[in-house]
Amino acid sequence: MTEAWLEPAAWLIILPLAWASVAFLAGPGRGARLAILALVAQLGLALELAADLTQRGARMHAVGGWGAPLGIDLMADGLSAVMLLLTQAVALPIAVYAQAYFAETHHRHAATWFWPLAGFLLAAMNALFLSADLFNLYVTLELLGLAAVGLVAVGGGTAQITAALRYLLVSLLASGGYLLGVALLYGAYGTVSMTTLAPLAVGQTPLAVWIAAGLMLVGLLAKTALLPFHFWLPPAHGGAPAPVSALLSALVVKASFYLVLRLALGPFAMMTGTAAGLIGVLGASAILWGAWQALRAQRLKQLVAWSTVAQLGYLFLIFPLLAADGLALQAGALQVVAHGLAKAALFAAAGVLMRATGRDTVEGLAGVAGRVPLTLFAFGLAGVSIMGLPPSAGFLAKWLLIDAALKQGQWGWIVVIIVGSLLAAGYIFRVLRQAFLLAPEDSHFQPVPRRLEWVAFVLAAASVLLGLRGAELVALLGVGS
Amino acid sequence: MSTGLLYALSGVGLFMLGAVGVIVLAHLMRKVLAFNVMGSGAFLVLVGLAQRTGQPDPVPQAMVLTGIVVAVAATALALGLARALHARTGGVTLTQGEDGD
Amino acid sequence: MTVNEMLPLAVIASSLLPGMVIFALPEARVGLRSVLNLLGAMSKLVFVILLLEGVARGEVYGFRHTVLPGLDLVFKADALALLFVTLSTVLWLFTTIYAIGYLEGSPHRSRFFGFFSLCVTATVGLAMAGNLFTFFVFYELLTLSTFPLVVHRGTPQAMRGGTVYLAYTLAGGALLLTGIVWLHGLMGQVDFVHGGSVAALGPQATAQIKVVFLLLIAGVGVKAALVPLHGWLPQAMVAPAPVSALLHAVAVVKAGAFGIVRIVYEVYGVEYAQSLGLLKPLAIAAAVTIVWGSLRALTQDDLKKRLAYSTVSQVSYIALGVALFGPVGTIGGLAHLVHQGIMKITLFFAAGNYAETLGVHKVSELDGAGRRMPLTSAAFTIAAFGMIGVAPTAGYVSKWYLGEGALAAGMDWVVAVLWTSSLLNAAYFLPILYRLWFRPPPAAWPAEHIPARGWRETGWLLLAPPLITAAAVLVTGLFAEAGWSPLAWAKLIAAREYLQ
Amino acid sequence: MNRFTRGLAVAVGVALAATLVAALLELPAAAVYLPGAVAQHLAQSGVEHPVTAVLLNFRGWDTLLEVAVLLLALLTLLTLRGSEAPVAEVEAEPLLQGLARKALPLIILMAGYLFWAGAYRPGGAFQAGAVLAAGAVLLHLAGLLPAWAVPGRLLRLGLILGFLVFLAVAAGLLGQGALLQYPPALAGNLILLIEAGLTLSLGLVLAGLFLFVTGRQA
Amino acid sequence: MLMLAFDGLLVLALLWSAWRCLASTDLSRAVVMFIVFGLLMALAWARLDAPDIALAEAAIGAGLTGALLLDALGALRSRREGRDAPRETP
Repeated sequence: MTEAWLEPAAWLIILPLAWASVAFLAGPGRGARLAILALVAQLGLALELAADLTQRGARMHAVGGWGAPLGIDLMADGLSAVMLLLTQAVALPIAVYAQAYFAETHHRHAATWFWPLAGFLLAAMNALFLSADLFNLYVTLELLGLAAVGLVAVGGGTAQITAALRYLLVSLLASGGYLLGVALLYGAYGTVSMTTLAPLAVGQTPLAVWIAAGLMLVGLLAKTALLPFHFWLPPAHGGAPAPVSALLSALVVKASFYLVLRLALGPFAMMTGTAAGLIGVLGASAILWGAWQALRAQRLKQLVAWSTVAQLGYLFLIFPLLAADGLALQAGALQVVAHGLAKAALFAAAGVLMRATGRDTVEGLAGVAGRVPLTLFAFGLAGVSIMGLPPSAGFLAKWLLIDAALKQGQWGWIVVIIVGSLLAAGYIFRVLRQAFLLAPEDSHFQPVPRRLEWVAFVLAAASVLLGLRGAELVALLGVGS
Repeated sequence: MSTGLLYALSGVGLFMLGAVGVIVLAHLMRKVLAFNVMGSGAFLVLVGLAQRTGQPDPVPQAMVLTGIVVAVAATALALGLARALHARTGGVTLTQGEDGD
Repeated sequence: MTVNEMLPLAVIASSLLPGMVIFALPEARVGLRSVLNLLGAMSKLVFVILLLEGVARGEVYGFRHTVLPGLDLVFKADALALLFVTLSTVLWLFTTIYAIGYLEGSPHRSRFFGFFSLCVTATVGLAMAGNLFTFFVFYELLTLSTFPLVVHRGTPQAMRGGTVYLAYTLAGGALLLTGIVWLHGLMGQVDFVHGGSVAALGPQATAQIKVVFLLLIAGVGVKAALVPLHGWLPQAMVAPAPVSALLHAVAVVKAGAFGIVRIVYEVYGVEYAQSLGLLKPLAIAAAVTIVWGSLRALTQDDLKKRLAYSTVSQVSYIALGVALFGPVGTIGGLAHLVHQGIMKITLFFAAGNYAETLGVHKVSELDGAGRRMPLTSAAFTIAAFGMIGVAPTAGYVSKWYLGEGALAAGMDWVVAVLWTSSLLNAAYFLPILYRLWFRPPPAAWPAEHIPARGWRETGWLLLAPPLITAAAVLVTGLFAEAGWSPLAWAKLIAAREYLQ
Repeated sequence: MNRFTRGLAVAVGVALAATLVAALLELPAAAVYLPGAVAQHLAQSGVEHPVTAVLLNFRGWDTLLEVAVLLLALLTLLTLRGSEAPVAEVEAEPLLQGLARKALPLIILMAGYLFWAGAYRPGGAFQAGAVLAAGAVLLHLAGLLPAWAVPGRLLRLGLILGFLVFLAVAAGLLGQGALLQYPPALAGNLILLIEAGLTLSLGLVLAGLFLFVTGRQA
Repeated sequence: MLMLAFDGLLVLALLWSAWRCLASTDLSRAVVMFIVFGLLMALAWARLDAPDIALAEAAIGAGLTGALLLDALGALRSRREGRDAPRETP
């Protein structure tokens, strides 16, 4: 009995829902301390879940006690545990960051309902990573999408509203496609449980199921901002307040990617060959195009946002490389984690840099290295992971990708990976270089709370040091697959 | 052809009509209308296809109830954002690439 | 964890930890920063001495940590590693002292010394890397930690130099990575072992193996400044003098040269590399670099640029020694790894002193500087003679062994290259010496920052390091046959390398 | 959006619709038949109406999250409106006012009926909440209910109460073995409790989607 | 047979009202058409043995959404430009 009470998977969803509600109840602008406390607990829960899974293997939690296909199952395996760990590990420092960030008067407006929105966002992600039911996943997708749109809009400026609207429309169109896919699957098989579906979908696949798979995957790819559906991302992520950008870029886009991966490994395992190759080509184009745009971006946060477009591209390179050896899957998971931590650090650092200079341009960074050296160091460290230089987790991801491509003799991807890394070095050093310039005579720098700087640094250091613990991550990922 | 299948097929038509509408129409209100048509289409497919044998199925019906509530939430949000945009710029469309960079 | 596992880590930590603390120090804590710097350098020296003593006894030091299944971070402090570790540790100590004096009162010193420590951390890590992957990790860390040093001044020229440096080194890193992953795909983890391990792949992989060799050598060749990959080195001379010392003598170019040594000896195995016909092209590339660098040095008026081209030329002696199939050439190359380091660092220290004391940056402005700064100029003179290869300096010893090695390997044309190079060296160094000692000083120096006080021609922190290293140039040459000399250590390595 | 992409979208839509129609016409029967399972377990669900059983018991987890979706939409609208008071008041229309006054008791009665009926026949918290919200909109249009400003503590409690009750029940039942695992004996009452909370809160939230936004520009 | 004819007509009416709603040049007519569409949907749900959805569709789909749309239509029609200075968040 006590065992069931303490089920970490369940509490990982209940807890953020609860603190989001209480934060709403507490009133405008309230809830920061509660959120941070709860996030500490959530991180503990995620760690406990991971430890538990490693010991006892993957497990199901039948909500309502019915079990699939009648009820909804929650499923926790290595992949979910990795995603959950990343989510809590990024959310906690970002919450600490946000508390200090929104304490400034001119950000008060944005902070009115930030905490409940963030709570629902995290609950949606945790629920998504644990759900094994396609319709339930639709609800979590909508929850996630609406929370993300709300967070984009909290800035309240014209640019943010426009970005939020565009994001909302893409998101709704995408979930519409997903929902139609679910409807078709239910029609074809009479169930929406992934575990029940997976064995049914092999063998003679009806045309309707192929279309369902196409609709769902295209919808999810749009939500993950894969080229050519990337257009909504730079304004949305580049325009939001820094802590929001960090959450969106580091975590939210990963949720839909996770779902693509789940589907490709589960019910839609029949989608291989051409479809997987096409996704890989789109990923490769995203790497190059995103990096190119980042090289050209005038505004700092736009640069970081375009970098997200590029880095997400790497995630899709794994689909043509998925094989029994699991290398590509490991590469994908590592890239998700590495990019999550590093991108959160980059946005956190960008927030500091913008506050220090009072501007959002790359140009305006001249001389900032002398003022906020810790932040710049954090930016550089996170950049190491983004560029895929050792010993960062980003490096391990790219290493595994190259290894997988070599093993299968698919040389083209290797060229893309390496060129992408060099382009990434280009835009990261573009920022660092500017920051190292001598400050112009007329520049004024604003003081920045130290806490903001430290959060950026901790996240960046985590993304690099994780590279030394890749083996543990891979072992966890292996649970239940 | 059973009643369920008939409505499912019309649902396909409505979905595509709505989806193309969301993409093609410029006015934000029209996009919202199209989104609702699209959603209704998906709901019809969900229930109609499941009930193509003629038996009512409470599971997709409950799902559609959930879906309708989600749709109204999304509609209210989209309209709210559109109104906020209108209040700030006077525009009722999303112009292309105003903040691309 | 045993002591034998911990000692290599201690060598790395002794600069990493002080570096981290220094980053966090406020700018004004000059005293604490200097103490931390010197404490780190001294403790590293102690650890290295312990290691040297142990390795000479035959102890095995190593550490292994699994990063991913089939991918380990491996450290091993063998004789070859220690040759490089000792060099960089000793020179780091002097460079730190020099830098404390050189940067007195200039801004952003916490940042500077932080990256300085990271840079040395990367160098010793790279020296003790036990496999290609670990080598690559520290090779890239070296790139990253030197970039902020190169652009430290924040001027547009510094930025340009830094950008060029990055473009070259990161591209080189990409080549190296490709080669390493390729090799991994062929044979799994590639640990450094005596005699190499690639030969086990058998004849059907020969073509791939050759391409991989090209990738690996091109990758490390960028840092070793092999022509035509040397373009960054003259550009990077915009860095402050201690950084140049670091780039040219302690860390960067040495890392490249050291990489060539590891790859040829302990990945491919010198016998196998020779049997594939890979050493001849390497020797030719090295020879071309030696001559080309010297030729370019002739025409440079900027003193540091002339020294930079001289480095391009001199570092390739190491590669040349490796490419000369046989123990004698190996000894020459390895000894030159150390000798070139102490000679070149002396030259850069002296160049830094001219710039910092008198504002002199150009060869043409050096007239009579020997009278104004006799001690610095004496150090410069000794090192320059070493570069030319005049007995009894260290440079003479390494050139001698290289020549012997070439004859033993039947590559007589190399001797001609060595002669040509020596003549060219003389041609670009002797005019400097002439100006220093025999031309009258100008009425006023371009910008005299530090006035002379008695025999102290400049700050003592600036003066002591070049004097000590210049003395070392002489001592290592004079006592080359002593048991503790770099030459003796190089012989030990060669004996172990060619044992089988 | 240029003519080409527009044409492309239409063409893809038509082609996809045609393929899908063809695919549906040849779709074989489903392998799993859930209505059977629903009927089989209806007795243990605590309610008699199968749709309500699915909505609040078998797939209650969906419903819980769906309420959160509604709350989120409301939260974002609140964010957009900031802290300003509503700009325009609706002028009182005597005719509409009279109608609204008459209709109000009827609306409340209808909502109560729908809420109660949910356990046995079509109806339930969502429909009841929607009717309540419609009543609130009607009152506003008649000038009897002003638009809402920043919600006070009481209103916030009302908005969130249903969700909190639902959440508390879901978590409280973890001790039974899983989230929302009703003990059969208590299932009926617990579902009723949840529905009561939801009827109130959904009514307020749905009304809020209108009343927090109306009468102002942003 | 009669029911099938009724279903056929209803389906056509659904598609027609959706089309009119999206294609109409007049926005208020489009909204009205949408409410009609919602009521037709409620009928369709009734035909699909889904009275719960029919109720919800009538109350939420046509009713509440309709009210939201009409209210938004009024707001978007009024011409008051740039009342708020855009709030930029750096």
